Amino acid sequence: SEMTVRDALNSALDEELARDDKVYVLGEEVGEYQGAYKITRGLLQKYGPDRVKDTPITEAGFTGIAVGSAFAGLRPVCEFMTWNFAMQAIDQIINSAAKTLYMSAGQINCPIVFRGPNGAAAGVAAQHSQCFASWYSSVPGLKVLAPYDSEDARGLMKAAIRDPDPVVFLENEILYGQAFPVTPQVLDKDFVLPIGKAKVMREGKHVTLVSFSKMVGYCLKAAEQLAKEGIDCEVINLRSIKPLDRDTLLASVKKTHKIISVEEGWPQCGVGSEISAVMMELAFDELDAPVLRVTGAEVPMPYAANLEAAALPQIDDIIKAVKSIA
Amino acid sequence: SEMTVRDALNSALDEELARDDKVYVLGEEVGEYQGAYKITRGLLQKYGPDRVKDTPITEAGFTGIAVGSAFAGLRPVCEFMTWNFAMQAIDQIINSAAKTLYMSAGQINCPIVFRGPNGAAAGVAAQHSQCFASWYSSVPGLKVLAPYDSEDARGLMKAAIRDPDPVVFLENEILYGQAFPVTPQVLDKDFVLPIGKAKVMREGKHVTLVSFSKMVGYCLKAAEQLAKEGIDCEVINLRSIKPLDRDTLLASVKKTHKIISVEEGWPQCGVGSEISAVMMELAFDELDAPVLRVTGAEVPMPYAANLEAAALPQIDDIIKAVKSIA
Amino acid sequence: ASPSIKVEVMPYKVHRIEAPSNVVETNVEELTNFYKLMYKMRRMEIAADMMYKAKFIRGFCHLYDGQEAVLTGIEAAITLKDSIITSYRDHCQHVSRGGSIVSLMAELMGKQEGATKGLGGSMHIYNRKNNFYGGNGIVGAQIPLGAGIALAHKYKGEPHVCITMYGDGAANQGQKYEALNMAGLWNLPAIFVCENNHYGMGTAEWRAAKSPNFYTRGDYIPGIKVDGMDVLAVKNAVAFAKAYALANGPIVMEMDTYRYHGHSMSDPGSTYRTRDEINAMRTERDPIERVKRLLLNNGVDPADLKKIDKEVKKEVDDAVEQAKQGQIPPLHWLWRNMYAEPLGAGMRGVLPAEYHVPAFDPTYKS
Amino acid sequence: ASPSIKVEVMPYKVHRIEAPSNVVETNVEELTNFYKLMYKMRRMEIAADMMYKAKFIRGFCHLYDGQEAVLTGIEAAITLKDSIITSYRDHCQHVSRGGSIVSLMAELMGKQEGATKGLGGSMHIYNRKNNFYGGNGIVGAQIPLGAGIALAHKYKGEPHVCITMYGDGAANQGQKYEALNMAGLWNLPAIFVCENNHYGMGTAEWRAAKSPNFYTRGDYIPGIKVDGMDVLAVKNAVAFAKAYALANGPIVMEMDTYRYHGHSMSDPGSTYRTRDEINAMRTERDPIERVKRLLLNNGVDPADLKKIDKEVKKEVDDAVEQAKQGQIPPLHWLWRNMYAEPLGAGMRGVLPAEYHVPAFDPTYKS
Ligand SMILES: Cc1ncc(C[n+]2csc(CCOP(=O)(O)OP(=O)(O)O)c2C)c(N)n1
Ligand SMILES: Cc1ncc(C[n+]2csc(CCOP(=O)(O)OP(=O)(O)O)c2C)c(N)n1
Ligand SMILES: [Mg+2]
Ligand SMILES: [Mg+2]
Repeated sequence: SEMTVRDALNSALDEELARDDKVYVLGEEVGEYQGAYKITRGLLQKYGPDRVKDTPITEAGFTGIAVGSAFAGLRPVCEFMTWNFAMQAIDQIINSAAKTLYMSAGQINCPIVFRGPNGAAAGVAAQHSQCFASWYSSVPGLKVLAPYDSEDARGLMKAAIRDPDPVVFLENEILYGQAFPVTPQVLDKDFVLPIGKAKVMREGKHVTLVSFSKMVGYCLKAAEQLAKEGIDCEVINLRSIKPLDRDTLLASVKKTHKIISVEEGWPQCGVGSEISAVMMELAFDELDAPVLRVTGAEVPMPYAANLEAAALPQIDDIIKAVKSIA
Repeated sequence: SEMTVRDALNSALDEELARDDKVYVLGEEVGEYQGAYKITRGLLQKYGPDRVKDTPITEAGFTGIAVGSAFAGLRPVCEFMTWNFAMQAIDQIINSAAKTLYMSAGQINCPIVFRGPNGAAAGVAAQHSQCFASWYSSVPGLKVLAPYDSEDARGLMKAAIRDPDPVVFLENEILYGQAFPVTPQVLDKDFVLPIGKAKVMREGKHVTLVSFSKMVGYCLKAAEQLAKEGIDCEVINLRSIKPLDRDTLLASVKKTHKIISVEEGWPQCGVGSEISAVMMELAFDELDAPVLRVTGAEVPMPYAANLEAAALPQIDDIIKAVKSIA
Repeated sequence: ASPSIKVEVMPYKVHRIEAPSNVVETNVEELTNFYKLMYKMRRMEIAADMMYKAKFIRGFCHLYDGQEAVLTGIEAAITLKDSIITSYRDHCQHVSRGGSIVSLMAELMGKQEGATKGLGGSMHIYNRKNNFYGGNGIVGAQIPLGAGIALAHKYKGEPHVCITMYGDGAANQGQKYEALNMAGLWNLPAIFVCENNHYGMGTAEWRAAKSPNFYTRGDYIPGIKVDGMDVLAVKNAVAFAKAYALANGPIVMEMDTYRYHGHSMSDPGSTYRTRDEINAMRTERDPIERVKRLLLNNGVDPADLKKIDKEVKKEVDDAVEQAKQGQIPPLHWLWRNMYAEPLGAGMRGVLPAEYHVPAFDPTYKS
Repeated sequence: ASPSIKVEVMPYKVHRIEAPSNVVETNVEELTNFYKLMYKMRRMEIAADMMYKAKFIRGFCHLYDGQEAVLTGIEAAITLKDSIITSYRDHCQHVSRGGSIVSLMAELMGKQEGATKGLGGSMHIYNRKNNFYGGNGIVGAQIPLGAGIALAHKYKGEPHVCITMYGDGAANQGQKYEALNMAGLWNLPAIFVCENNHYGMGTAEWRAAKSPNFYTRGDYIPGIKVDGMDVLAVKNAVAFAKAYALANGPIVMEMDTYRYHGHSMSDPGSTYRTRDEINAMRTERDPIERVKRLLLNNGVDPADLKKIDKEVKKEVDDAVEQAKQGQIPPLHWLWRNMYAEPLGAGMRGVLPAEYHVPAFDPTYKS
């Protein structure tokens, strides 16, 4: 059967709310409005206003409240309408949620999920299109997840909610409405994916493509086209950006000896930069070609559709990059 | 003659306040208290409360005010007591200051300097020790500078204030009291360093060490010791983290064929990751060894002196890294 | 000049300040201008709605119809040397500050003839020359920005104020309270205008604010509540506020208003409020109808108004057509105006080794 | 039980609420306990000052002497099941919440016997077991955190409140206003205690706040101003506030108090205020002297108090010595408790290819 990413997230939230009464959801428009992107549809009706809490548009405040409640033993799922708005609350995410367990010498953990759409959507311009994967992934104390398909969305969301640490959960608005096949196993109410493990989406022997979120789909499409030309790509879906699954990456490079990272975020100090640096340090002798990065262009996101497209990796860009080293 | 970094910053601010009456300074304790770290000493007395403005402890608010005033033609120098506190204001730095020129199609520029001590000091633990170089350097629209010595401090601060764009100026508390030799030229009231250019602090032919801020001094010391053992290091002081002076790095690597980055910040998606990725893409065939990163350990900063030292690169670490590839 | 007309507007509610008179002077000429401007705004937004549905416009698009009297009254009380800053709901400021309807429509369609050359889109429109500072997509962020613009006016010794517009949802943002405090400490000529349209997206004011009396939410800063559906009430109150702000410092204004459309194009606007409520607003408090009645009661020929209507409709329709004919921006505009001083430094494209030196070229000649 | 004593405290100032009686009941036993606890706090902070100057302590170190009555009065009115969260000025909460002086001093000295094993230092001390949530270095951040802890109490159906302590400087932070609004909307059992020691670092309250009447700054949330140098006034007011908060929701308390030391060890504390001001506080309003006078007036033998003094001094001195004998943490503790579930993932050390799997081990047995 098939399921959209939206329904995958919605059902995961629903089941985890049912499973553990310490879990609650808060954020702007999550309740009566059913979610700005309808991820929380039906949950208010099912679990009531104490467990599905509409907040005012005060990110710093409600994030701090969510974190405080997690210190005190609740398990909040804190929605940002988009991750851009979490910049108003980033101090609470970093200085309060991520660091307290360490600073308190293990006394106070913070079981919380921060979630919402990350990165570019369509036509929403510079202030609404930023990818925060690299920033959050730099911070010890956080776990950072980015689902691609419905399996990821369900399995990672459930893992994130059950995890005792703060998890930054980066969704993608454009994927919400996309349907993916799901097995009965994925629909099991205890279907939990391991945090910190990447998934090989397609095996291949010539070039490794590594990405996360929406770009996984682009890599798969690029791989399909390249296969027709005899270039056999391995496609890795990171799923977890922190911890980064170095082992899976290294195993793949030992096979292909060539690797390209693909992300929608800006290049400088991006996720691709990290992958490149890890390959340098841990697989230098395996590399038959430089590790390449395909990234969002280094510009604030423009509004016009053609410029927006030029500012983001397209399938053709991936193909070009592969061909440049294949 | 010699000058401390504190005096270098202070004199640069003083001269730029004198030079252009659109320049003003604001922040917590910058006026009557003379600066939490005395960088603004004497300025209130000289320029009065309209140009040296004490603010309440409300970073989001005063940063927004500073940015708004820059949109309207003033040239604020906005002090954060430390950069850790700027997380409360980062939305204004990124979404308002960095992006508006582009979003407004070139209509509204934002001539502002955001400054303050960045990264680890001594014994101030996890919430007061974070390095933000990589985050800010990822953002198109920002320029990011990090002075090492007094020459840097004067020349970059003056360049930053005269620049028409938003500049993130990352100082280091431990360097404030350190004295460095300065030439008469450095003391000239129009001594301005070019933004975007690195400085080769020491020429060498075996291994390139690239770093910024306090770590430049460590690299110089490591180079001195290694020289005694016949290993000749080139030491590059980035000065500018955005734009990154790729040309200077590439020229050096073409000579040494080996390069190591050194920074106090966390490793994942750090400045060193970017340098590694740039070398991959632009100098792969020049490399005789993997690009290595020496970084702050991936932990929230602990308080105890021995743990803090273990969490930060020491001169010996740099030496070890060099020897591992020299 | 047409003879003076005295109109009694709804009495102001005030907080820590004495209310100005609620008898407002106007005349047919002024009223006619108000009518024209507001009707233009209305038609523009209706056109934007249609163009959005026809897929000429994408992304977020927030319409101002229903709220026209607020901006129109503000503009009547200040000059183009006073500054305005607002949220993403910024189409009408573009025209009230001297921009053309064509450039608005072209911007919404992402064309190079647009107000921001297709770079900004609906939420990011500015007019630096006429002191309009946008067009800000982050809820609340414009509030300290506006205080900073006011600071610049004062610093430069100019007798101008900055009008900072924000919604009832934004009114709860912490940075508003920080900005109010500093504006108060520094006596900034800052007018904080809360456009209370009673909903922040789908959240009614009272669900988001423990105290939805927004004119009192400055606490120690004076405030005034105004019928924001009555352009005369707004004009009069803003004139009062401007004088106050220049002499004394910040003041908060709450404009009681209503948005007819949903929050943005993806919101039908009817799940969290009743059709009855919307209809009652339209029939009982519509700001354009109110001015129309005044004009008719003061002897204006209905035919004259019909003529205006027709002209405005045509102006908007023509603008839409012209905008449709606009060009999409050339690809190299991606690399323009990221920095006022680009320093010759290359910024990275999507692919490795693809670097571009962004030009500073606000005229987009190159 | 010792007989009841009735003491008249300074009348409370109130905002949107009726003041509780300012006649407080106590007895010699309670007063003696207050005296002991406050004197212990005083000696601890004096010891910390000395140890800092002797370079046993490094980094930031913020002392609480002068403000002892606030925390002591709070603890007298609540139980260990109620929660407390505060700023970096957190040494005394450690002992009032059941921690030892040795573990405080050891923490300040960065020893493994410390309250947070040398990981947290002066600003980051907690007692999860007794509901003390630290120890927060970012000004204002503890305010929404405290509201969140209150939310957890309510969510779990517990009849407990959270006391959130913050300074006059922090009182201007926007996140406070966001937290107050939500606490109000959700009727959280949250008591917001502004410790107004009249300075935020070197900035006098009136230079940082347009309205330094902090008990009124909740605006639509009730408030009460308390003589924070009088432990009985505090105890009584907090008991009142706790009952109020459990029944109704949030309340703001302003404690009028004073810090004797500079802001932190690097601040002499004498450039922005006069010696006279400090001396007047010490001689006229000292919270310990006030209780001492009460005890003596109620027939307590001065020798008994001397004995307490001596015992406390010895306890503190011994603790300091014991802390000095403590061990610095082993290096592998760098890699402890970064995650409650570390997942076996390696975190990077300073050098390449040096990865460590951080253990979750709150007992630091390994
Ligand atoms: C910080 C932030 N949070 C959330 C959003 C998403 N958002 C955009 S507009 C809006 C509602 C704002 O309501 P209000 O302030 O009343 O203004 P109105 O739209 O009614 O004019 C929200 C939640 C945002 N843009 N910025
Ligand atoms: C967000 C933030 N900004 C600045 C600082 C630096 N700082 C630490 S304490 C302090 C003064 C706080 O004063 P107040 O709130 O009155 O508390 P007190 O120290 O008097 O107890 C400042 C400015 C900080 N820690 N966090
Ligand atoms: Mg609204
Ligand atoms: Mg204080």
